[in-house]
Amino acid sequence: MTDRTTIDRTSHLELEHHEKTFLDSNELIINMGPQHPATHGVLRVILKLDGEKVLGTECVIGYLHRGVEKIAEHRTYTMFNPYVDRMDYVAAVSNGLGYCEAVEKLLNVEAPRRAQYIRVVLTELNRLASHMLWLGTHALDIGAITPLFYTFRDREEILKIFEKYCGARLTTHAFRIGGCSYETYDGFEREVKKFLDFVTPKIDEYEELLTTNRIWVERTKDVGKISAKECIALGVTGPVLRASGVKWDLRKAQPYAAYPDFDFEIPVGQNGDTYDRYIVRMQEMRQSLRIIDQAIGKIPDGPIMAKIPKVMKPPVGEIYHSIEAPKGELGYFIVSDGSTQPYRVRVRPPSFVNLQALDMMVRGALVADVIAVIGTLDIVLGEVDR
Amino acid sequence: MISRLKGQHGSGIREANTYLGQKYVVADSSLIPELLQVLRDQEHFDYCVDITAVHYPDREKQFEVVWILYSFPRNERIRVKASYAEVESVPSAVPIWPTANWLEREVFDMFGIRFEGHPDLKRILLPDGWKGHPLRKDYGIIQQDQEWVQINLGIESGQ
Amino acid sequence: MPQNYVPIFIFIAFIAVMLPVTLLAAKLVRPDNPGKAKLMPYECGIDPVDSSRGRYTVRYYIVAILFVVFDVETIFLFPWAVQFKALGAFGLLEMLIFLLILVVGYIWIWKKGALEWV
Amino acid sequence: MLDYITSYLNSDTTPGSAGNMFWAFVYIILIFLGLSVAVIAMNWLERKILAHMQVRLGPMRVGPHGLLQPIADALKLLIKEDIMPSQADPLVFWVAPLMVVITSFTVFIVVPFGPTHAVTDMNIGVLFMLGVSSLSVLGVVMAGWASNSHYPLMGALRSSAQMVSYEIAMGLAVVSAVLMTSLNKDGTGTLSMIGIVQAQQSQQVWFIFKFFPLGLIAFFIFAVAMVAETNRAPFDLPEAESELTAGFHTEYSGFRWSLFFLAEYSAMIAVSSIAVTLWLGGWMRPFPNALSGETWDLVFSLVPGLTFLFLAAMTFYSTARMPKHPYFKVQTIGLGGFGAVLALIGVALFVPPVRDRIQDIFWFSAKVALSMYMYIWYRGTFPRYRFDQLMKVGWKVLLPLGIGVLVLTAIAGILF
Repeated sequence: MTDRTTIDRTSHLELEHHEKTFLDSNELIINMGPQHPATHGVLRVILKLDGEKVLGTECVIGYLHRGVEKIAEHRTYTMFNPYVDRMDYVAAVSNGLGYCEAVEKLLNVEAPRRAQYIRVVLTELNRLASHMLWLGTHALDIGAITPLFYTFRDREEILKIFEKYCGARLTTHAFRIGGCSYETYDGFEREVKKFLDFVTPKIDEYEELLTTNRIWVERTKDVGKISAKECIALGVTGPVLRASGVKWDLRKAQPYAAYPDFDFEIPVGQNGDTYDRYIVRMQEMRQSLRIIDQAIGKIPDGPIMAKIPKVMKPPVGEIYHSIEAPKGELGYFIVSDGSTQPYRVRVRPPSFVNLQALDMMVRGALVADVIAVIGTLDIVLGEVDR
Repeated sequence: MISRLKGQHGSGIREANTYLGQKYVVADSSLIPELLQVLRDQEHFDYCVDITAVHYPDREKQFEVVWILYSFPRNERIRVKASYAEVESVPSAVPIWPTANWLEREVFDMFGIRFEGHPDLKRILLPDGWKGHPLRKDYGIIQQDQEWVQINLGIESGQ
Repeated sequence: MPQNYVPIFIFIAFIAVMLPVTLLAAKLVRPDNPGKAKLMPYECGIDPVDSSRGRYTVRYYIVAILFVVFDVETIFLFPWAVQFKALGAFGLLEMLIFLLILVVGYIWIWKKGALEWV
Repeated sequence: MLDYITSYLNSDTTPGSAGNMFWAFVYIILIFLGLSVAVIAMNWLERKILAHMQVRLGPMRVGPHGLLQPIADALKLLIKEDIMPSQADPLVFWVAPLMVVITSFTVFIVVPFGPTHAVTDMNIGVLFMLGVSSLSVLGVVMAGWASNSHYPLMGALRSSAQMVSYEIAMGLAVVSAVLMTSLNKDGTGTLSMIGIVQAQQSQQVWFIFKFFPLGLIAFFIFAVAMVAETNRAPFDLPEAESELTAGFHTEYSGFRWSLFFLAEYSAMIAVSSIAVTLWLGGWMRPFPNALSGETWDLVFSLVPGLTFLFLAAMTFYSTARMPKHPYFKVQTIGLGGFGAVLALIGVALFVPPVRDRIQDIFWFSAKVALSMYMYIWYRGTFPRYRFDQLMKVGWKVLLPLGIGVLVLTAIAGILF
């Protein structure tokens, strides 16, 4: 237990110090981002390089900071719901689920079974969409351009289902506090089933392109290694933690929504390198398909909204609720002062915490590995900066 | 566990309770570094989920800092809370959980709470020269550092 | 046959005239309004920290030196290859000795780690 | 004067060898135009083929099936503002793209499209090609250094190290091909490009199949090295978009940038031409020994015309499938016209005198086109190598392999 304190290799770049001797090669300081094709948005990474080798990095974030937590204090509980979609905009449904469940817990109500099943279906579809986007962009970062188009083609089908369900494709705002505000449309189950049949061979297709591709394996094996201990010490969660061999998924560890009803596995890796993370995410996509397949057949009948007051005034108190978002543990810490507006909403963003591990993972690696690791951490800057 | 903690630290634990099934401990601010260390080493709370703060301007000690911890072996969470006045600085948890680094920087950025012993305490989300700490209750929602915006962006208002 | 080489100069002259002419023609039709930010070196939207004209890591120079050694070796092989049949087994033997010396050097640099990058 | 011009027509050698500078100049202009058309066609084809590999359509708007897209792009680049960073070294910055283009174009002087279809036939043709094409690295380094910016500098350094490393493996592979040319009766090999193809003709075998699998391995080494030399995927590290944004030409824009583009594609065609000349039998038609005889000669001589007719048929099919809407009228007519031109070319290729003269060029181009298709295919399939892996492949795999193949070829040459 005690040796965890040894991991304190977190950014002290000391950019100002430049003591050079006559024979030293120049340590190159390069800004990667904010306007860079491979930093997934407006992440700025200051790289200290010796040739191609990375001596250290420092992340500069906040270019997309919108003060979501401040806004929450000035909106009612209901009004704040759409804002959470804008954080991790590729997994908006997960964000909404976390927030709605947190407020429901605070109000001490529970969403009806039917609503919970619909929530599970949509959240897992969203996990698929998020992982597909990750796969495409990650492969693009490593230089394989083709998977991007394949994954975007298939992600489109998920977005079509979202669009039909709630009218929006990306920032869905699919759930309401207390349940779902929309009943499923006619043929929802049939279309989801059709999508499952459509997408299963497609995932094999992605794997065919990459899993045994020699260059892909060479580029990802032993790149950005992180051990389970380091993951836990750095608070890294989600597929990154699981790829390091920790079988921990909030859907199993602290189940929420209707997840206890379903039978699924938690894929784990062993080495904690980029390749294992890739494999784990691919397996997760298959597990998601499994969950959706189980859920879609037995969505119970009944109401979709619980009885909740029109004006929500949760009792004084505070709650921390977290869910397994595609990126990791997404937590909401809500403090209520008994009024209609939350006194404080804190979002525990998985991307933000995971990004912290970047420096540790890329020290001593090459520039190309930095790109690969940023991709494999699967960050969304909207969530990092909030 | 709570009783064990109480036995060890006695009056330092102001309140230990559960609300909506979630455990929390309100501790005396002087007890914090010790308590966090004990929670990690003896009670196996090896994962620091989040560090955040809440601002209560009416209280004597304005800031309530919250540590949310999780234990992998026990599969349970606990929240540790302690109050600090504006002038006080909080002991940093970075030596205990490296993940606290950015989380504490964010708390510093948003609330202006200083963390003692943090390796690199500077703003993280807002630009370095920014004035004010936005998540304090006395910081208005549309308020911003006009001067900074003018100098760095060359526009009158960022809104 | 010297006349075989004359077209090289015709070709180079042709292209060397064509390209600047096109470049100048392009200059006539394209807009030109430079600005301070536009003329900054690109570094993802951030002002570069220091000049890029500094000393660089020595590994690239090692590669350059190794290249000279091995490329000269390849050049030596060409005349032998052209006269291969005429030189026969003796030529082959001599070339093998030459290659052997090089291969020893090659193994040495490999063992020395000059071909490693990290 | 007129005699001087017509006298060449009866000779059966290249204009350079005949010392006829007028025809040399004509050939130069033809090559220049042909290369420009080839680059334009490559641009369109690459985007189309890549698009279809990636379940999309590619350019569709400018002209029927985007046929005019490269021209539109060229025009756009011509009238685009040209930015030279204020801290750049103006002279070097200006010269670098010219350097790259000149070197990659000059190579084509010795490319033998047919026994007489080359500007000149140098007795050191192979060395000339290797030498000139490796000069282009100088232009790349100049471009990266002159920009005075970090990303171009890194791109330039990567590019120099990479090109230099693969140059060696390439050279060794070429030596083993040259060695094969000396395995004839008089025991003298040649470095002349035309001579090499003639050697394959007289030995009745493409060098890729000689001493199987040695020729094949040598060709493989060359094929890998040539992708690396031209900075194409999966070896496109000097311009790795996701790492260095655009590598050495980050600071280049507008027409100057298009020169790099032009150079890249013509360099691809150039190295493919070398590969075709050295291993794939140059202008020889397929199966020169297995399917020999008058009848087969006739059959193969009809292939060029049939190819064009097939392309024309495909174009007409697409024309018929164009949406029947007045909005598409011009495009439909344009596509039909394009098909008609192709058909006309196809028919013209059946005329015996044309057929005989064009055949060689056709087979050579077809082989080069195949190699270009491989380039596109690689790009659609492979992720990018990392720099250390790239160097490892160059120095620790291809170099020993090259030496080994060379030695084995030499031993085989003595024994058989």
